[in-house]
Amino acid sequence: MNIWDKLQSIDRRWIFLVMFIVIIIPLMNPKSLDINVSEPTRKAFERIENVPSGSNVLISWDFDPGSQAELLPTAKAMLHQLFEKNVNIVVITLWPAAPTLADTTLNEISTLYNKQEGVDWVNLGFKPGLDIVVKSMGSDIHEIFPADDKGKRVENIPLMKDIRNYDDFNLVIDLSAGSSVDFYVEQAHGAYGADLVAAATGVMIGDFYPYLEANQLQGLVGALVGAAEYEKLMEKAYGLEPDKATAGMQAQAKAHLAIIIFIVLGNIGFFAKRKKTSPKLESLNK
Amino acid sequence: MIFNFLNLIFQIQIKEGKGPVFLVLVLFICALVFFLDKARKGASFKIRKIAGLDAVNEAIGRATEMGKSILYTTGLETASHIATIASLTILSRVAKRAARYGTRLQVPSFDPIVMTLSQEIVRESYLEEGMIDSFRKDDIFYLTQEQFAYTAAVEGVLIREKPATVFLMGYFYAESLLLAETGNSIGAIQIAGTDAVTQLPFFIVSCDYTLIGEELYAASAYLSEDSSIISSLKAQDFGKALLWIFLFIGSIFTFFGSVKFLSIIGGSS
Amino acid sequence: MIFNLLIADPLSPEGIGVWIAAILTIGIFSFLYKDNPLFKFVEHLYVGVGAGYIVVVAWHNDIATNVIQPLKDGLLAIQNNDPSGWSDVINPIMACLIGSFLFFPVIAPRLRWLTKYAFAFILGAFSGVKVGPVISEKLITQVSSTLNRICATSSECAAQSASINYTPESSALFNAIFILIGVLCGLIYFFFSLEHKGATRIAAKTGILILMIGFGASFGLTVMGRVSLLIDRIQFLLVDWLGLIG
Amino acid sequence: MSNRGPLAVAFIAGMLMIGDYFLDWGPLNSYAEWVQKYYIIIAAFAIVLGVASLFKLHLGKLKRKEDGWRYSIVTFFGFFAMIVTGLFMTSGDLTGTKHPWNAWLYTNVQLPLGATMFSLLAFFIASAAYRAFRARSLEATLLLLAACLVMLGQVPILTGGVFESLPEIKQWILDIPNMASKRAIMIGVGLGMMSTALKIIFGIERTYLGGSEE
Repeated sequence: MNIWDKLQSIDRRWIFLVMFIVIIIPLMNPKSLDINVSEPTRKAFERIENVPSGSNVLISWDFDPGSQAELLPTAKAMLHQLFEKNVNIVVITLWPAAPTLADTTLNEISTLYNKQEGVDWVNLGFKPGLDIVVKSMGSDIHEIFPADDKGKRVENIPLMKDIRNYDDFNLVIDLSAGSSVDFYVEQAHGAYGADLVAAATGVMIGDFYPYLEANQLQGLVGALVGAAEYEKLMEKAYGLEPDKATAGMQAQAKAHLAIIIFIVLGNIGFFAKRKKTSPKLESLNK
Repeated sequence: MIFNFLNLIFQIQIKEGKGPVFLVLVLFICALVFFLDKARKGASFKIRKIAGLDAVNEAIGRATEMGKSILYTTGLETASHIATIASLTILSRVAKRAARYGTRLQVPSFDPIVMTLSQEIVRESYLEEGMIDSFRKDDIFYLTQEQFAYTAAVEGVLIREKPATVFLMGYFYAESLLLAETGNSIGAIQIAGTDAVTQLPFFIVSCDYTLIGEELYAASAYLSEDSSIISSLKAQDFGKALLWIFLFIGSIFTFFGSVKFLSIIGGSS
Repeated sequence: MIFNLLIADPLSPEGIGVWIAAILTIGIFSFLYKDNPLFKFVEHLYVGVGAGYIVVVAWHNDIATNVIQPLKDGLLAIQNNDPSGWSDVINPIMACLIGSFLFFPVIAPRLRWLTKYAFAFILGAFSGVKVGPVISEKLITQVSSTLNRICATSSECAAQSASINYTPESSALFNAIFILIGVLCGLIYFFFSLEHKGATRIAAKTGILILMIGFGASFGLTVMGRVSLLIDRIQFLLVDWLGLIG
Repeated sequence: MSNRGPLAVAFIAGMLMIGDYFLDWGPLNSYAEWVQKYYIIIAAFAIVLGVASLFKLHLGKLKRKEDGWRYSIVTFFGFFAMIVTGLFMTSGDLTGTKHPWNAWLYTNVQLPLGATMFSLLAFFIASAAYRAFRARSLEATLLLLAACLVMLGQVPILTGGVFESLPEIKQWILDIPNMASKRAIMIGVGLGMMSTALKIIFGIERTYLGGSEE
């Protein structure tokens, strides 16, 4: 067996090992990433920068632990930014499995800034109905969310006293693992004129760029790349240390690169020694 | 007229916007009946070769020669999914051949109703081949409806029993690549078929033959070697031709500014 | 690299959970090397737990809420001379009856023919359910979206339709025609009556080439999501279990 | 044995559901709703059969002391742990999957097992790509090029100059050729599904009843 044959028949366990190593090293040793911040992410960051201190922001937390690898870093970075700027945060969710994740994260970050639940932020929890929920918040939030996630009546929550509908928010942020951005663009922006910033997963992001072009979205953070860019911006602006997205992005880049290198190696072997066709070929040729 | 009458007596109304769907359905049923009638009158239909299907016999033969088993999975959906139904009809054809050659057939099941159906179907196939004595009901077994627990268990069967031939037919989710790669690593001949568009690429790269989308549905007819069932493929081709022509002419007219074709199918509202 | 080792305490209530989850995680990963006793253990445990969980969910979400509760409510209503209670009683009993037909091959092989009725009902009904939506979503919507794109490149056509915006760019026209040709050639590939010869061969070949680009694209797009899942598991092992913070 | 009865049942059951799609008629619509709602009860019944099959398989292994029979004990252990905590224990108002012990089992056993199995895909996708993506033919070359371009467009591995347009190229491949290929497949699938469904309803395909070749 010469080298070309070997290149074509690397044992899959070596591939597994390489994958494991290229992913684990960046995770154990995250470096601040030298990436160019894309326009949609910069716009999102700047729009949130422009929220005046003391005003309110609505966050629609539409992802569960299944998509946290891609969306949680953005969510965290944005929470840091908003608390840093002394902005009040109202969180709702359209996903049944999201409230716990939202709660844990909010608690963790709000304590760093000495922010009080009910005064500086509130988690109103989950309501089924998707676009109907988004639409009804245009008339009266108190009606659709009569109590917060822990069952406390909204009338008794100081923060909620002056918040009734989209007019009371300087900005609406949708952190979405599905198509909820569509509802917010149609309803919150289209029907009620709210300003909108969104973050979405890699699979969905392509569907939302047209909204950005049409100015229906003021900013869009896409997938893990977007999250890493956002962490970069937060590092520059507030000295916040780059977190999981940056580490994850490095691991992603290395993993993609490793796969491409393996494909190239296999093809080098193949072209150096064109062997007779194997059964695999026929299945692709059929 | 008839509907006015129905409306008057029973207050039955036609739901709005279903016109185009109804038209397609009626045309298709007409084609189905027309070709079925031709088949009953003794016409035989020519169908082009489908690579993955010609390999079915060869793959079963290989398992027989090697004295190893065949593993067949009907996918990770319930009996209410049409792809599962198609897979069950293919299973019956495969089971007949396995019965004929005396090759062991294992069917790990995801859904209990599908398991019961598979047991009955395989049993009938063995009965028809006169091999009921070699039918082993316990080879068609339930694992669990938890997606990845099912996957782990099937991987276990693959790696320990080392079947010579693996059929992956039906609807699959993310586990498609886990199953197909493990099957590949044990050197089994793998024939896959699914209409899950997102999983097709993974079968294409890991399996020897892949039935793409409609080919899965054609497979049961093709393998039945029964002209009245094959006639349905002709009806499918008729439907395809109709849509093809509609799309072709429609796009020319639409390009030159007409919305007629779009409004026929309710796409311009 | 400075490590701040904070291994989860196996004796604390949360720690033991983390330890168990970590061992199970490693057990699954060990399959990558080869089949081994730990993987066998984990696989069998998973099947047991998974099967048990389905039973628990089926009991609480299906049987308790859709059979027992309505039966109770229905019987109570009937006792109070409320005839609407009957539907609450009859509906679940009917469903249970059909469900019990499935048992006959096991408990009474002579009544196996009854099972065939249950199968016929289930398959017939669910075939029927799918027909309308399949025609509308898989056939008509696909054709109309292809035409929509073409309509958008024609100012006249777009003007007559409220939902379509006119896109005069030449790239939009190119894309619309690309998709049209792709769909038309792809469909020719799927014709079963046509041998792939002559013009058909060229069209079918173009069709399969476009299918292949689509498959490659889906494959490439999926990599990121899968790697994210792995990152999540490795972070669990490094951070939650080993308490390793780089 | 005649299959006439079951075939009639399949026909009527199917036509009623088709009718429900097209017609607005109270009794029919509520019947259709009934079928879809109560199918889950039938399915729940079937789980008993499934579990019986699982038990039979593993009890058989235990009885015959087959290779690896000890692992069957593990399966039973897992099964009964879930059943006992999920069906027979209450803690205050909490039962079933909400019971803390059942929830603990779910979070610390089932969830990590599922997530890890799922994550194995990251490894398998790499080995499959390496093995299958060889430029053997035009089809295989396009498959491999499309995959690589999309991967490169996803993460910033190559930057600067021409490579800056990779994300755009990726998006074009996904939006245009990928869309065309999905549509062609979907139309074919639609016809295949419709044909299979109608074959069942009209009794042309009767394999599931046995004796398909009369």
